[in-house]
Amino acid sequence: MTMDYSADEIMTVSAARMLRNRTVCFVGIGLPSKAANLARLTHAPELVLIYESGPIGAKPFILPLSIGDGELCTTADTTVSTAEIFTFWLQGGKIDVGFLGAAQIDRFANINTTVIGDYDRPVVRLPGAGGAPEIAGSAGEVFIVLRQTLKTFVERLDFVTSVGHGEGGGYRRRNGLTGGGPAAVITDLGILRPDPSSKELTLTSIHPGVTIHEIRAVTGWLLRVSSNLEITPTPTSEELSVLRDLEQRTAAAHGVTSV
Amino acid sequence: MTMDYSADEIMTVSAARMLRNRTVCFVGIGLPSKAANLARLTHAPELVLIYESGPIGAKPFILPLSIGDGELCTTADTTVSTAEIFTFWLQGGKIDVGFLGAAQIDRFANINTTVIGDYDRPVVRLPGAGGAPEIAGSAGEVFIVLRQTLKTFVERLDFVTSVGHGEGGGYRRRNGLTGGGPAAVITDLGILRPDPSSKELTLTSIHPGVTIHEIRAVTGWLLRVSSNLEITPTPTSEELSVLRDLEQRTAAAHGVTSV
Amino acid sequence: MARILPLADAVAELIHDGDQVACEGFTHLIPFAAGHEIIRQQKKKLTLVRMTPDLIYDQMIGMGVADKLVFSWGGNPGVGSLHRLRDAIERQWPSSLMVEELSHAGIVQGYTAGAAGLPFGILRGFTGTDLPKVNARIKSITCPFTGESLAAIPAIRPDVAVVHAQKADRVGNVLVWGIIGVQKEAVLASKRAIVTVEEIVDRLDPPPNACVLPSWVVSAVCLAPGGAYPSYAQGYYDRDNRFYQLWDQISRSREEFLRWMKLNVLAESGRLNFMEKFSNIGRMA
Amino acid sequence: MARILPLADAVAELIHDGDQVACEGFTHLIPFAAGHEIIRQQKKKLTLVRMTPDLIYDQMIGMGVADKLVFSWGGNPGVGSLHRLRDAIERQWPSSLMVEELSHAGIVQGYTAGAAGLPFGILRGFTGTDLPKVNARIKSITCPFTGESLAAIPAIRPDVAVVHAQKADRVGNVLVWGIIGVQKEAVLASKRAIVTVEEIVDRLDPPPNACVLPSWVVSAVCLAPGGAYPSYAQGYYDRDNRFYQLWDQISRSREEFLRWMKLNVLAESGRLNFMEKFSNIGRMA
Repeated sequence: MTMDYSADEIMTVSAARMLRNRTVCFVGIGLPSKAANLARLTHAPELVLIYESGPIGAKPFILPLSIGDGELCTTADTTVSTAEIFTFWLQGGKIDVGFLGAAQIDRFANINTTVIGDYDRPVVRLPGAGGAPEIAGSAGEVFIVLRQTLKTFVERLDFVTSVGHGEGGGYRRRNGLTGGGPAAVITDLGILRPDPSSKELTLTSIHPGVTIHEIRAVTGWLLRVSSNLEITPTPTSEELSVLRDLEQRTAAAHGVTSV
Repeated sequence: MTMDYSADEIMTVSAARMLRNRTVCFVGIGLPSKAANLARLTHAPELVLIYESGPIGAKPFILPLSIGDGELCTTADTTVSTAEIFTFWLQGGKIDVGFLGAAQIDRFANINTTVIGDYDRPVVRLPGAGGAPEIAGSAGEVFIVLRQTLKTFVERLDFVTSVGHGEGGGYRRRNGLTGGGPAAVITDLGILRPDPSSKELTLTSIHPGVTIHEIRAVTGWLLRVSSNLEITPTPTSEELSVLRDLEQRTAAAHGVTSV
Repeated sequence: MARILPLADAVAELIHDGDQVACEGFTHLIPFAAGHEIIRQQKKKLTLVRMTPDLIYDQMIGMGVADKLVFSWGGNPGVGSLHRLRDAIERQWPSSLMVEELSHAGIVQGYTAGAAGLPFGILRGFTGTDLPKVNARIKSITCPFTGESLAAIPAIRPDVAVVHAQKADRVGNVLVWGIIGVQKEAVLASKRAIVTVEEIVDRLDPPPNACVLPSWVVSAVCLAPGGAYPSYAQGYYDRDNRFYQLWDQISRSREEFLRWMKLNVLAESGRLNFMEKFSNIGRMA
Repeated sequence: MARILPLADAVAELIHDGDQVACEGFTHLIPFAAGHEIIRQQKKKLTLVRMTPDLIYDQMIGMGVADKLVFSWGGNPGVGSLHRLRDAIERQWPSSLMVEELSHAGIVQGYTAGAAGLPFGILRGFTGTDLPKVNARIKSITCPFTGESLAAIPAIRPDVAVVHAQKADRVGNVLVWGIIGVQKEAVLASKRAIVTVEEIVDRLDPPPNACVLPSWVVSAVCLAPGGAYPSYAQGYYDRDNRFYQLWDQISRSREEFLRWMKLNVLAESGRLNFMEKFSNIGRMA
């Protein structure tokens, strides 16, 4: 049996599938948090979720609206200070996977969450760095989830908030970045992975019904396509029903549909 | 009414009297701990005692044998990690008074607790630095309590473990030491204070019945004597009875007389 | 030792125009009551420091108390932008706002160095990012053992820390629990500290190794039940996520913002009326 | 994720000759049972790290498992010297012992840097002392903002941390409380970690913000009731201060020391018999 699903749903499900069971995941709020909790509620029940506000091993029943909802603390194995989260757990190398969103991304999976336009006279002032630069620097690997548009997939970032693969292959090692950097970017249209040597993002999986032409049309550079391009498996009915239940519970609790 | 008292008792009572109420005292084990608790049980009921093992605001009913007895934790306002004690509380400048013992002391109140003899081939290997170097460096002021003998009051330390006034006046400021350094050395014979300008230890108070000649005979350098030399007030009967009760409770609990 | 003071007195006495003020709280325990009091007293030219400036900083900035912001993430968590913050940065309304920007890990090191009596803190951070280009206070330092280059951040030492906590005892010892953020670091890094609390009790009875701020590192303890609302106080009331969403509407226009502030913050009993609309706080206020 | 293992298996598998091993515990929760197992298995050439080497390190050094000691205070707390440690340093018995010496604050920075993934830590320390003359790993570093000189200590990253705790759950999450020392820092700084516990329970139910070591930073959890004895485990049994005093006599002569070790550590059921002499442990063992 297959169910209908939306572009956002296959994005979330595909992101969730990236997370292996028994790994330790540092979760950003919004799409990453939704995908990570979907993973925990489906194939990865022992996934360890760490939120920058302090909870270690959070198991929220509804999605948090903020990065520090009480639900995260009461369901966690323990809650430490935010200072400790960043020093001992993230910088200390205890995080397998960092899970981030972005406002802009470039071909080497560098990220902007700071400003659109000039820094001193911005068109749009975005929230800023938060925990992202050090998650991108120190996590064992990084997954990025965002919707793919010409505004988000840009030739040149307005501001480099967090480094992915910098200027390409070898950049991270040369610059002493301890984590492995972005391993995949999951969008509403497909999945992009860095080329093993050049580190340029390459389309490796395309969601059913999406064309390469459509994806290239919303990518701000000439997107490379893998010679082994796959079609993303459709969400299973179990994945969709768990996701929808989670969203409904969350909407009922917060009085809104989740982000 | 006056009671008979021992040389150790007037030393402990005199040391206890140094501590003002409502100050925050970082307490070394042994004589300093006994004097600090005597102060808390007499004239300074709101004295805050911090032990390097982690207890903040400890109010032990019996003297701890070790620096980390359970009695310290269960009576404290809270117990933090030893790491936090040294970073946020001591180095962070939250300590008014550091209270130390010593194996050797010199005329500028520098301290040795490391070795007697050569470092690489010691005659006696002492326990070492512990928390003393940074207590001596960072506490607002420092009191040192030890018995006065030719072995302890030496012309030249075998090893400088913790700095008092270094080479004399101005040394601490020149070398960026944030705390005020030793303000008094309390012994079984008298009380020595650094000269305001030269910082050389000067006998400012002599215990009743002790002569200057006796003190000089057990000091490894020509001890200066204040022109305003005072006679130490004798312990009151209240001080002595509180001290003896404390020692008796402690002996009963530990099965020994306390140090 | 902390004094137990009315909040208005503590703010009047301890926060001066031009001070660097850190109202901390990581989503949980945000000191809204204290922030509203700062607005009511029309403090000026403050440098506001905080990892996660949210609604209360949006309100303070919109009402013109600040001329500088030191921060690492400024948004309405889970909702979107802070419109008053953006208006100040993008269009200098009500006045221009200097910005000094770090990452969370950078601010953590700044507070930690401040609390630890060090002039700077070190971290693995900022490599390859544009943040050092726009913040001259991010420098680098070389490890004397390995030769590695690390980021160095100067200590943050606010004049005043303002935090909210669950409870204090009658001598002013404070117990904080749940998501504790960087409140302890901020308090220990600051010259003065104001702590608002849900209740003042005879005995704290903290669990072992709890986050306790001893009375002698706190300047003033102020009773402010519901003082974190519309943020939350674990064990007392939940976060009012609906208000965080509503704020997105209120704050979009300058006029609607000013109207709301007059009614709910500046007016006599404004904050009380605001809180009383919400039953879970109303019971406690 | 931690495996629940018999202590003998964990020591055999996880501690290798030549390893740097940190058995931590600040008076409280000293891992005596694990130390005795290390002696029984005749590990060799270990570098032992610890802020406060006490009786268990005295025993390990006297039995020849170590060729180096990194420490900041080595004594029998409240009693006096560690005679086996002194015999090793002063008279090279049973063999010579290299010593690398810091202060408490220095070791704190070493562990903290190790846990934080930094190559070094900084502190205000050692100015004017002789410690940098005898320990080349104490260096200085200049603040890039103020020009102040500070001490720098390289990260301590033991191969194995060994600690004792009150309890673990069945997946290996560990709860430590009371005087927690630097155990968390030591575990997080180390490549592997062995945790002995008083009991293994279905649910930890830690208080808020407790010191919990998640299962996934621990290699092995070993059930060892009374495992801290003659040190103590808050909530389980008190410190046996009398034994600490008795040790001063036992350890003064090499012969008496060896006799005691044979009887109470090396012999089959030696440790059990030793603990059973003491009623407060006997009930639990």
